[in-house]
Amino acid sequence: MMIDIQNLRVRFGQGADAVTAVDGVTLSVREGESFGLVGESGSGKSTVLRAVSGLNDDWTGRIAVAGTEQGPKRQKGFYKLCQMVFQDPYGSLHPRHTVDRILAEPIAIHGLGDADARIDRVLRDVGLGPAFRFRYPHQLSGGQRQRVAIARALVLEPRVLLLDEPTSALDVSVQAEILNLLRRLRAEHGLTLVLVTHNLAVVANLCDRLAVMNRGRLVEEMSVDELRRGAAREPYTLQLLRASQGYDRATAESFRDYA
Amino acid sequence: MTDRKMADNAPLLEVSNLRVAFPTRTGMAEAVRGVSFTLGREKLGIVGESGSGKSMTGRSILRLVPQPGRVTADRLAFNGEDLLAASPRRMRDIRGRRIAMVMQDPKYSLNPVMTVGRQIAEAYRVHSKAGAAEAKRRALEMLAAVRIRDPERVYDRYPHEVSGGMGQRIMIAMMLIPDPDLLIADEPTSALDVTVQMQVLAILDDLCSQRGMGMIFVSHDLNLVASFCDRILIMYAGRVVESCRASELHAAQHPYTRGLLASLPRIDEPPGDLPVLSRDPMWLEA
Amino acid sequence: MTARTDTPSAGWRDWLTTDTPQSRAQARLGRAWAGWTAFRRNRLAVAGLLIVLALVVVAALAPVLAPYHPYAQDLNGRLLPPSAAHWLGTDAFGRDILSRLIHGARLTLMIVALVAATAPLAGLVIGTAAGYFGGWVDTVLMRITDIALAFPKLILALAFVAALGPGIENAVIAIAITSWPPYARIARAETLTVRRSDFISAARLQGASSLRIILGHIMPLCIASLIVRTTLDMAGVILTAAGLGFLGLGAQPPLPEWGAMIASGRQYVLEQWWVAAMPGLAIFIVSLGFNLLGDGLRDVLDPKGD
Amino acid sequence: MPTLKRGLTLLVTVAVTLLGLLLVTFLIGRVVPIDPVLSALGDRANADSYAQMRTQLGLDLPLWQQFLRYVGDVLQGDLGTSVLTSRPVLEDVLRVFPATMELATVAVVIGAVLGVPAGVFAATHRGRWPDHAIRLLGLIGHSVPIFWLGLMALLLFYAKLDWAPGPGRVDVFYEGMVDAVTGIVTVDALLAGETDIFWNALQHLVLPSAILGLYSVAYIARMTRGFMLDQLRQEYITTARVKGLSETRVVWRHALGNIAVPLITVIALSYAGLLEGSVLTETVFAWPGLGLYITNSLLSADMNAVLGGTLVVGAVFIALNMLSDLLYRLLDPRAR
Repeated sequence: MMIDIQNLRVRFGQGADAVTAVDGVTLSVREGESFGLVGESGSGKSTVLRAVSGLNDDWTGRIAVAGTEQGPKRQKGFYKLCQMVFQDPYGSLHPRHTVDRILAEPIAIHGLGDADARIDRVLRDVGLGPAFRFRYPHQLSGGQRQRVAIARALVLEPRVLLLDEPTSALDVSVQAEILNLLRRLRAEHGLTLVLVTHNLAVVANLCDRLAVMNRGRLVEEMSVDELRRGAAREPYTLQLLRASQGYDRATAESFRDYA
Repeated sequence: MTDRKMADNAPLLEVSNLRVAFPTRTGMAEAVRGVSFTLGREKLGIVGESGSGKSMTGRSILRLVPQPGRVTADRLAFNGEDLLAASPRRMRDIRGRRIAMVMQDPKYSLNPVMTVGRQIAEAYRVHSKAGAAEAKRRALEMLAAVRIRDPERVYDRYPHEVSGGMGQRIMIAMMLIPDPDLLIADEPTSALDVTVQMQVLAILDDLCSQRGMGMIFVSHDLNLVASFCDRILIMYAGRVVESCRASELHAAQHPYTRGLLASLPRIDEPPGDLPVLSRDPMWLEA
Repeated sequence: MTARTDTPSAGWRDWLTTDTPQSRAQARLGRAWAGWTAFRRNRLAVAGLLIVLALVVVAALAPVLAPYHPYAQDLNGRLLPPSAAHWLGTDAFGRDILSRLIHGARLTLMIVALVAATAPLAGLVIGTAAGYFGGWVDTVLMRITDIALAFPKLILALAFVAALGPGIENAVIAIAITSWPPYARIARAETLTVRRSDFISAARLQGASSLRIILGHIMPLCIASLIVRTTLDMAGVILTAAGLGFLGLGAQPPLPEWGAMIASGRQYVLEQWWVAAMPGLAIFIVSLGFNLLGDGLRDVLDPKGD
Repeated sequence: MPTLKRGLTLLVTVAVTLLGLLLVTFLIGRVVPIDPVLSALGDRANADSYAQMRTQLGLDLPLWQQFLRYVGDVLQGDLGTSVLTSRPVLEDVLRVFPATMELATVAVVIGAVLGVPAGVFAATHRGRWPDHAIRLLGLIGHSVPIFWLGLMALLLFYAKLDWAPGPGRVDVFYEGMVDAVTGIVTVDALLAGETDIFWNALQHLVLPSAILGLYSVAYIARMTRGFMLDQLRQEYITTARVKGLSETRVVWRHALGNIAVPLITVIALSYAGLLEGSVLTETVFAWPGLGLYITNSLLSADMNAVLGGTLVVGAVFIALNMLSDLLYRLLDPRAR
């Protein structure tokens, strides 16, 4: 198991205002697998990802990555194992840092030598030439920025890549490019992917297996083959499936709230 | 209502060679470059990627292009009336009363320090001589019409106290209360979850057909537009590259449209590389 | 060949404005150039910059530029109106007002430089630390800042000077001590807006230490608004220092401090107006220079506004 | 329950801030190179009476006990005795404070009445000449030394043109002719039915308050412009226009409604700033307010009076801050 999560709980706020964002989630991801975590806003899918990544340290339960149990605070070595790509390529790059500096920083932090060669290699890896190396983010398109963000995640040569809605801020034509890139990188580097998204079609394109979340709970897990066949068991999943197939007046009538 | 029925076969909106330009340091930059179409009492979808000029097209009809943008057109006529020649006063009459607009995110498009009820009532009172009590009664009716269960309670809520889906229903109620002829919906469901999105669209759909309104539905979501609208314009770099009936989108001719359709991942297709759109500079001219 | 003769300037301009810089230095210079081009279009801001540069030049070359010694008294030539010999007239001791103003520029510049080098820096450190760490660190630091902010600045400066004794050094200390809190507030506000942003999260996921994130990621984003605020505040510092001088609590005679010069001209203001008017004009012009410069810098560095 | 909790938090905040203020004035009082014993006894004290006085003043106690004693004294309204007037400082301060309040209040009214519309106007004409003009005037207002402007205004309007009366609150002839009920001469004159004195006092008020108000106009206009520009960019403004509202209603009802709360804070802060700006203005216009009292005490090294005055101005500052905080919570639906 690359990622093993047992009974994860995350609560925000205190006392009467507290909200349970993640409510006893248990799931595991095999090495080399591409796993989709699907849900609507407020379902807790991103919160799970932030707990795994170490960005959120206020959780209970058990999280193990690559066989090592993880506490709330991570060791430096963890970050060489597991990296993350964020949703909004406009917000995930420092506006005053050049691509060069963005990519050089992780190398410096972990004391890896050979920065120039590494940066060139990783830029080529994500399909950006050396011409992009000294540009500022504002000189890049959305798709190029997301490539830089992916390059930053890859520069430490991690085994796990956590993806938080990596294409939902992009146009569909750019989305296709990024999905293709992720598929290629996964194959070339033997990466384990965890993809958080609300878009079932993206999951179907990139993942092997998926879990559906609603209001902090895991509704059901299935393989992407089952998804493709529409073989979902839970009514919530079926509703989500119907809703992603385009507008239909009659179907819209049948929708209900799942709590 | 009777005027409306009589004018049914005349086009509601005629747009010919619409251009929107913004001055930059190197000269004028055109966001919309010669868009033409006519609209009847139908649901017209305008689709395109970001920066294609689709939103700007919608806003220029209401003459709400932000300063210092310039709007020009050979013809921009609503019910036969030239919108570009209308005085600011006349334009204010047209806004809301005849043409309304719903925007993307109710979190930003509702005034945060006014109760939603007062915002709806205000929309009614600008265009009628109604008193406060009458306006409130109408606003409550309208809230019920967008299927809000407890209108009395929601009336006194502030925008931050309602969910995104409810906020967008409130927005629709506010825009439809003066009974306009044309509704411009600018990505009205992009900020919502899919299921809520469908419910909001159903409300829009019903209200439009009940009232015989025309609708311009601006969106980046090809599938959604194809399933919701009657007719589609596909925009690229400020121009309409193709227009077709929604039901015939799959048979689209233009390589850009075909490329966009192909690059969409599908649930029912096996995983694999998606065809990537390669842009032809010729499309800028066509 | 002829085509190349006028390209050097176009050449380096292209080099600066290119979208594909080839090195770190080129990227950085290109950025600075873009800022300067934007700044240059604001004529008032350029005027402000010129005034501030003029202050620096005058202060540096005071002994060369001043026609007389600032302390040279001429009791026969007391309170002379402006003339060819004394462009701005003379004061009650017959000293040349222009020469005293020129030497006074050194005092003004010194005060400005000392305050600008201390208060914003203290505010930056306190504000970014409070904003980044949050929790009790934030509570304690911001409580202190709020307390300091709730004090009447000028009156507190007066009390400090009263306690430490009048004099220009104590005036500077008093001004610096009372002017850091707004910087801390600004730096904290900026830090809070970027703290939750994805690029800070990304840096944390690289394993970056808090110190590295604050110094390398957060501070550079606070500095723009701090520079703007500092420049605008320098006008206020000049006015406060002059106010202290005017009240007799800043620079002491015979130092040619502008505020003190106004105070000494005050009793003659109805008859020999120039004695008080000229130093006031000098203060006004220099403050205006800093204000114009700061206002122009805001457009370039911090377009969001106040 | 949350309201009660927030109220308590606010009270604690105010208490802590006040304590901080007291600590600072206390420490300043300790570092003064003036020996409080000597200044109480005079220079010729012998060693015995010196030591006795030292104990009496509590100077032999540890510093923190001295501080507690100081806090206790202040809470009982004992700010010490002024060396200059030989009266309790609190009494002095209360006597002169209304004059400062009168000046600052008129100035802030001027500032708000002119500054808010100017700021709104600049924002709605962004980038065009009214904006540039208002912006430039604002920068000029922030660059003039207020005491110098006062001097020049006296020179021009009083000495040369004779349009305005000279320094002071009323002409010498009228001084002391009305009983100080509120301490605000214009109001007292009206209460006593002395219209002549009222007009005279009003004339005296015009120049200093206008000059003080200038600073406040500049500040309020600048802040209003900034807030307004932020709001005019928002999407709800587009909504208001789509509804067919007039531009006046869009700007003054929708946009201004959203900045009312921060604007109140700005006005409260500028009021606080004016109380302090009055130090220099009062000096120039011989206005017998708190500012003049503090400067006079300073020049005669009357530390009790200086620190007492500082404390009172500081307390008013804190009160104004608290007030704007309360208003914010009351008026903004999002903060409730």
